[in-house]
Amino acid sequence: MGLLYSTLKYLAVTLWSVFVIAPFLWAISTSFKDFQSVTNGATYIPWVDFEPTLEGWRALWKSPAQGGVAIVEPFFNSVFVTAAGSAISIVLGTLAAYALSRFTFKAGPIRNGDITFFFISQRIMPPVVLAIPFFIMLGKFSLLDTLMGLILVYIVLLMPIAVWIMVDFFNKVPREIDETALIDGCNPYQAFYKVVLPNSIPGIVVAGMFCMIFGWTDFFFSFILTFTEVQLLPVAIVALNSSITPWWSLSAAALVSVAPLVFVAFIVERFLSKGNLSGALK
Amino acid sequence: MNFKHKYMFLLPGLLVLLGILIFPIGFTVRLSLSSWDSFYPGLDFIGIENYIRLFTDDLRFWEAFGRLSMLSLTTVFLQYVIGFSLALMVWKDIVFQRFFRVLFLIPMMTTPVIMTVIWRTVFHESLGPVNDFFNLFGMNPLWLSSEILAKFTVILVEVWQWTPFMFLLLLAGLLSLPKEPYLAASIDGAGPIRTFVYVTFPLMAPISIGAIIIRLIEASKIMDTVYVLTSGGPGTSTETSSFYIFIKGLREFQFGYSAALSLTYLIIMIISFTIIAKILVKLMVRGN
Amino acid sequence: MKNSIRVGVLVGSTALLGSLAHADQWSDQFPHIKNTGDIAGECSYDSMSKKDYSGQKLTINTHAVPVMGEPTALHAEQFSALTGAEVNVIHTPAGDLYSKAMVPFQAGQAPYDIVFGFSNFIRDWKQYLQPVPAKYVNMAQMQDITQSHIDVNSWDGEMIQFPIDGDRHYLKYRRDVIDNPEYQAKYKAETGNELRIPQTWKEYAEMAAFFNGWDWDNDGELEYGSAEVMKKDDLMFAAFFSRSVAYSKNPRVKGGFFFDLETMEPLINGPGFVEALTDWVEATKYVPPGGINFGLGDEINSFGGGQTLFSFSWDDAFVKAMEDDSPIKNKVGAAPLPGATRVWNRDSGAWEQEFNQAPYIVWGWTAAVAKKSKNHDMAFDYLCFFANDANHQADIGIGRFGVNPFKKSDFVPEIYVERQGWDPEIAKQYADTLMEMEEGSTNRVFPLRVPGVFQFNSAVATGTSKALAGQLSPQEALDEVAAEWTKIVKRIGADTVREAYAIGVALEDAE
Amino acid sequence: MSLIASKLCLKPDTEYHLNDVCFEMSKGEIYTIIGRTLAGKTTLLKTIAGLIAPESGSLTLDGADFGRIPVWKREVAMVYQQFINYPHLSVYENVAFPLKQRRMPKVEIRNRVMRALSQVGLDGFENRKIQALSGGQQQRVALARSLVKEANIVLLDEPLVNLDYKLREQLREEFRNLFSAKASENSILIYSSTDPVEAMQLGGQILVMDEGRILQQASAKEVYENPNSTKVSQITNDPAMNLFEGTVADGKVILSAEIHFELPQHCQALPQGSYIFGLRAAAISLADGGFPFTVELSEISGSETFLHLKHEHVQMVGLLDSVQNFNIGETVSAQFDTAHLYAFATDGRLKSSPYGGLK
Repeated sequence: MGLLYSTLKYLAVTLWSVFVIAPFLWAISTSFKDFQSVTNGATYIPWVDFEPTLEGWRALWKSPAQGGVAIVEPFFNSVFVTAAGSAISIVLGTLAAYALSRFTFKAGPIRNGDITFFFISQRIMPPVVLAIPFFIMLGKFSLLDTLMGLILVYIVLLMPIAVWIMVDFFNKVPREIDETALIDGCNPYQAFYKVVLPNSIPGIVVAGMFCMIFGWTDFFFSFILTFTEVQLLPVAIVALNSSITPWWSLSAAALVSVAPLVFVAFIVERFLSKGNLSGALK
Repeated sequence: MNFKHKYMFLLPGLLVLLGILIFPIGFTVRLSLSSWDSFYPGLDFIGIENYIRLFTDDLRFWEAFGRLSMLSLTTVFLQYVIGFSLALMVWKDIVFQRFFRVLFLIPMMTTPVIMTVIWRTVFHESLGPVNDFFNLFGMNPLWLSSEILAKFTVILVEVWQWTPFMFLLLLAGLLSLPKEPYLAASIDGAGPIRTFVYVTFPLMAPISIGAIIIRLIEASKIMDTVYVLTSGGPGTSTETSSFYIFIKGLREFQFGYSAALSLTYLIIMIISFTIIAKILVKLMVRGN
Repeated sequence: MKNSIRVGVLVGSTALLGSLAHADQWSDQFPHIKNTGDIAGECSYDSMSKKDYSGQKLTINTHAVPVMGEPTALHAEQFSALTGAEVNVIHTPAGDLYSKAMVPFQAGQAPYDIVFGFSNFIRDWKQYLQPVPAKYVNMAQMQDITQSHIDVNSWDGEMIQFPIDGDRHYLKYRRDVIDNPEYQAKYKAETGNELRIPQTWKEYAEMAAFFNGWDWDNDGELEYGSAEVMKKDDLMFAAFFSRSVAYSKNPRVKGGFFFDLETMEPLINGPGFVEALTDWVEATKYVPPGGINFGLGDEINSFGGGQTLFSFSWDDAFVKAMEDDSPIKNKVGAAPLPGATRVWNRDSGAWEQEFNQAPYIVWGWTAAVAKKSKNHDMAFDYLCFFANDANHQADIGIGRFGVNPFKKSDFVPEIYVERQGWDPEIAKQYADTLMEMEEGSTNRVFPLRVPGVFQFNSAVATGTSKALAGQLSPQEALDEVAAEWTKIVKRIGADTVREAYAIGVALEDAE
Repeated sequence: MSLIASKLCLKPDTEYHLNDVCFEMSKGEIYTIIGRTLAGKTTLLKTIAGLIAPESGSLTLDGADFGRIPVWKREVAMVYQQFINYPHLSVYENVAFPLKQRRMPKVEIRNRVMRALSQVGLDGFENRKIQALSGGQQQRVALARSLVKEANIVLLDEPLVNLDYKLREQLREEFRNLFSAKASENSILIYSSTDPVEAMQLGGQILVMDEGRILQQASAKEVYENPNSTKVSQITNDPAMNLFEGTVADGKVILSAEIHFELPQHCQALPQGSYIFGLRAAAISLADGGFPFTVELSEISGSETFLHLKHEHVQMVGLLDSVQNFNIGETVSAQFDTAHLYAFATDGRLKSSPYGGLK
C-alpha cells in the first residue's frame, strides 16, 4: 500500500510538473530562434537543433520603429495600474466587507447577503458588456487613455474579489475582538484601525494577491480603453500578434511578463507554509 | 452590533462601485432597446425588437450557451478534481514540497492572453512540438482545427491556467483543518480512503463550494483563450457566449443587439449561479 | 543645409534607377533611404524639413509590428525628426483595427489623428473621415498611383483614404517543382496532365494533391500542396472570394456580383459560389497539418518557409520567400489566380462552358485622417511623407513591412533585381503579373464596400468555416450565409446597402 | 451610583432577545445573572455595555440616560467566555490597551498594568505573545485588562465556562477574592453563569433569567431559600429541583396512589387543592421504610452519586453523599425529607417554602 501509493504520488506530481513547465520550456527555446528555425518544424535544443540568436530578446529593447516591441514602459504602466487598482480595491473592499460581516443592513427586501452578492456579481459580467459604455463614460470625463481611467475600471474588476475574500475572512474572526476594542474605548474607526486591521493581514495579503493576479492578467479593458499614453503589458505583447507572428520576440516578451508574478508565487507559498494564509482562505 | 458608523464602512466601496457602474449598466439597458449599429450610431427606440430577435431568430446564441455550459462545467470539474488531488499530494510528506507548491501555483500568475499565444505555437499542427511528438507514431492530430479536438485543446489550456487557483484554495483549506477529527479517525482505525471520505472531504465542503462557484463565474467568461486559440472555430465549434457577444458587439458593431445579448446573458448567469450554488450546497454538505 | 537636392519632379523608372546608391545628406541622417537618397517631391524629406510642427502632437493607430506597424513607427520617428512634431503610434492586431477606431468614432471621440485600416472599412468609416484635400490629390506623387488603387481609396469619386500600400491576391508557386522536367515527366506519367502553372482551380487542386505529403525538395521535411487562409477570422472571406470569382463573375452579366443590385438578393449561394466552396472543402486535403486553422501569418510562414507548393493571397508570402535569408529565394514564381473552364450565368441560369478568369481586387492597407482630428494638415503631411518615393522604394524591399507595389513606377523588374537580388526572370514575371492585374483585366471584381461590411464578411467566415469543418455541405453552408445576408440587408435597409454597393458595381460594369 | 434598567426590550428577530427587563443595581455589589444557554444573559450584558441597542426601554446610570452614551465612552469592562484578547499585541500591550486609549501617562500605565498582571498571577508574562499562553492564562489576561480600567461596570460573561474543571475551580476561587476586593470599591460587577453552584459561591445579588425575562432578583441566599417559581427552582439548582404534581387533601400530600405523606409543618397553611411540589435532590435519601422506587440510572460524580428514580409516573433525581453502585432496575427505598418541601401553585408561583416564603 505505502510503497505503491508513494510511487503513484510521485509519478502524478512529476507528470503534472512536466505539464506545467512544458510551455515555458518551449517558450524559452523559441525565444532564441529566428524565422528559419521556427518554420523548419519543431526544434528544441539550441546549437543541436538550431542556431540560437538573440533577435527575440533584442526586440524587447528596440522601439517599434526598429521592429521591436518596447515593453519597458508598458511594463511599468502595468505595475502601476495593477498596484493602484489593487490598493484602492482592497481599502474600499475591506471596509465594505467589514461592514457586511459585522453589521446588519436592511433596505426593503435587501439584506447583507444580497449586497455581498451584488459586489461579487460584478465578476459575472463579461468584459465585452461593459467595454462600450465604459468607453463612452470615460470619454465624457476625458479619462480615456489615462492611468486614472484605467484604475477606475480596475476597481470594478478587483473590488468584488477583495470583498469576496474579506467577507469570508472577517466572518471567521470573532466579533468579540472588535467588541472588546469598543469597550476598551475605541470608537468604531479606531477599533477597525487599531485592532481589526492588524489582525487581518493574512486576509489582506490573500485579497491583494488575487487582485494583483486578476489585475495583471487582464487584457480586454486596457485593450479597449487605452491608445498610446498608457499602454499595458499584455496589450503591448499582443500587438506582436501581427499577421507575421514573430514567435521569438513574442516568447521572450511572454517570459518577461510572467517573471514578476513568479515572485508572487514564492511569497504565497511562504505564507502558506507558515500557516498565515490558511485561516484567510478557508 | 449596529451603529450609524456602519454606513461609513459600507458606503465608500458601494458608492464607488455604483458610481462607476450606474452609467454603464443604465446605458446598456437603453442600448438594448435601440438599433445602434456601425451605420446608424444612435439611441433610437425600437422597443424589444432585439430581444425578439434573440429569442426567435438566433440559434447561434443558444448554441453558444450550450457550448459554454459544457466547456465551463467540464473545465471546472477537471480543475477541482486535479487541484484537489495535487493539494492532497503536496499537503504533507513529500520531498521538494516547496518546489512543487510554488511550481503548481505559477500558471495562474501568467496572463491568459499571452500564454495562449504560446500554447498556440505549442499546438501548431505542423510546426509545434506536440505534433512533432505524435508524428513519431505516424499520427497528426488536428488540435486546433478539428471540431472535437479544438474543444479539447481549449479545455486543456483552461485547465493548465486555472487548476492552480483550485489548488491554492484547497491546499490552504487542507492546511487549516483541525487535527482532532483525524486523531479520532485513526483511533477508529480508518484507512486513508475512509478518512478522506468521512473526514477530509466533509470538512473541505464549504471551501470547495466557494472555490467551485468562483471558478465557474470566472470560467463562464472564457474569452481570451478562445480569442487567441481558435477564434471560435473551426466552424462555430468553440464559440462561447461571451465570444459570440464580442463578435456581435466589437466585430460587427451591432451594439444595440449585443447589449440585448449581454443583458439576457447576465440574467441567465445570475439565475444559474444561484441554482448551482444551492445544488452544490445540497450535494456536498449532505453528510453533515 | 540642403545642398544636394535634386530639382524637378521626376517620377519614372529611369529617375529611380538613376538614384540608386546615390547618397545624400538625408540618407546620412536616415539610413533607411540609403539606396535612393531623398527623392524630390511634395512630401520629400527636404520638403518636410521646411515644415515646423514643433509643439504639436500626432496620434496614429496602426497595425501590430512589423507588418505596416514597423514602417508606421519608423516614418513617425523620421517625421518627428524633420518637423519637430511629437508622434505617438499605437499598434493593434489586424482583427481589432476596425473596432479600435470605430469605438471612439461612434462615441464621438477623436483619440487618433490617423487611423490605419483596410480599404473595405471605407463605407463604415467615411462619415468620420476627412477627405483627402485637393492639393494632395493633384500632386505628382499621386499621379504615379495606379487607377485601381485610386479607386480602392475613393468613394464615389472622392478620395477618402490615403493610398500608402498596394494589395492584391495572386498565385505563388514553386518554380523548382513546376519547372522541374523530372517532376513534369512524373506528373504526366501519373496523371496524364501537363505540370504547368495552374490555369484553373481544378488543375491547382490536382497538382496540390499530387505534391502533398512527401519530401519533394529533399530537405528532410515533408512538404504539402497549398497554404491558404482557412482560419475563421477577418481575412478568411477574401480567400473564399478569390476562389469564387472565376466561377461566378461572368463578364456578360452586369448588375452585381455579391447581390443582384435590383432586388438586393444575395447571390452568394449561387452555383458558382457553391462550386468554389466545394473546391475549397476539397483543398482541406492538400493543406499542411492544421492548415484548416491557418491565418495569414501561418500561410506566410508556411509558403515562405518552403512548406508548400502553392499559395494564393497577398504579396507577403512571396516577398518572404524572396528575402535574402530564405531557403527558397529565387525558387518561387508569381502568376494570376487560376481561372475556371466554366462560368455561371445567373441571367440564363446555366453554366457557360468557357474559360474564365476574374481578378478580385482585394482590399489592402490604407490610412485616413479623422474628421475630428485637430491637425489635418500635419496628418496628411505625415501620410504623404509615409508614401513619398524614397520611403516607398525602401519599404517595398522589406518583406516584413507589408508595403507592396501600387505605383506605376513600381512595376519595373530592374528594381527588384538590383536592389533585392531577385532572379531577373522572376522579377519580370512578378512585375508583369501585378501590372496585368492593375491595368490589364476587364473582368475585375471590387470588394464589398457597404455599410456593415463586417457583418457580411463575418457571416461568410462563419458559413464557409462550417463547410470546411464538415459541419455542413457547401450548399447548406452558403444557403445559411445567404439567409444571414438577407437579414443583415433587411436590418440595415436594402436601399442603404444598394446605394453603397452600386458604386462598386458601377466600376465593374464600366469595363 | 446605581444602574437602573426599565422595560428593556429587543425582539427575538435575531439570536438576541430581551423582554421587559427591569432591574436596579448599585455599586459595591456583585450581581450574578443566572440562566440557561440562550436565556438572554449575553444579550443583557452586551446591552449594558452598549454593544446592542434595545428597541425600547431605558438604562440610566446615576440618573443619566446611559443609552445615549456610545459603548466606547461608557467606562465598562467586559470579559467573554471565549478567551478574547488582541492577538497582535503582547500581554503587556493587551492590558495597557484601554489605558493608552485614555491617553494616560506612560508611567501610570506601567504601574497599573503591572499591578493588574500581578493581581491575576501573571508576573513576568508581560512580553509573551498571546498565542503562546494557555487558555487559563489567556483568560487571566482578559481579566487583567478588565481590572486595569477600574471601570464603573465590569461585565463577566461566563468567564470560566471554557476552562477545564480543575482550572475553573481554581480561578473561581481567585475571582471571588479579586471581586470581593473590587466590590468594596466603586464598581458594579455583573457576572453571568449557567452554573447555580458558581452563582451561590459568588454570593451577592442574583438575577434569574429565562427567555429574555428576569424571573427573580434577590440575594443569593433568598433565591436559594425562596425561589419564586418552579422555573427559578430549576435554573438555580443543579441538579434541578425535583417537581411533582400532586394534591393536598386531608392534611396529606398525595403524589400518587402509593406515595403520600403528612403535610409538613411549614405547609400547614395550604388550602386543599392541586399543587406542584418541589424537593431538592439532596433532600432525598435511601433508607428503609421509604417509598419503593426503581433505579433508572446512576451516575457517579466525584464523591457523589446521582440516582434517577421512578415509581409509576413519579420521577426524580436523588443525590447521595457517597459513592455507591446500583443495578439498573433495582428497587430501592427512598425517603423524602419533607421538612424541605416546597409547594408551588399549578401556574408555578411559590406557595410555601421551608424558609418562610418570599420576603
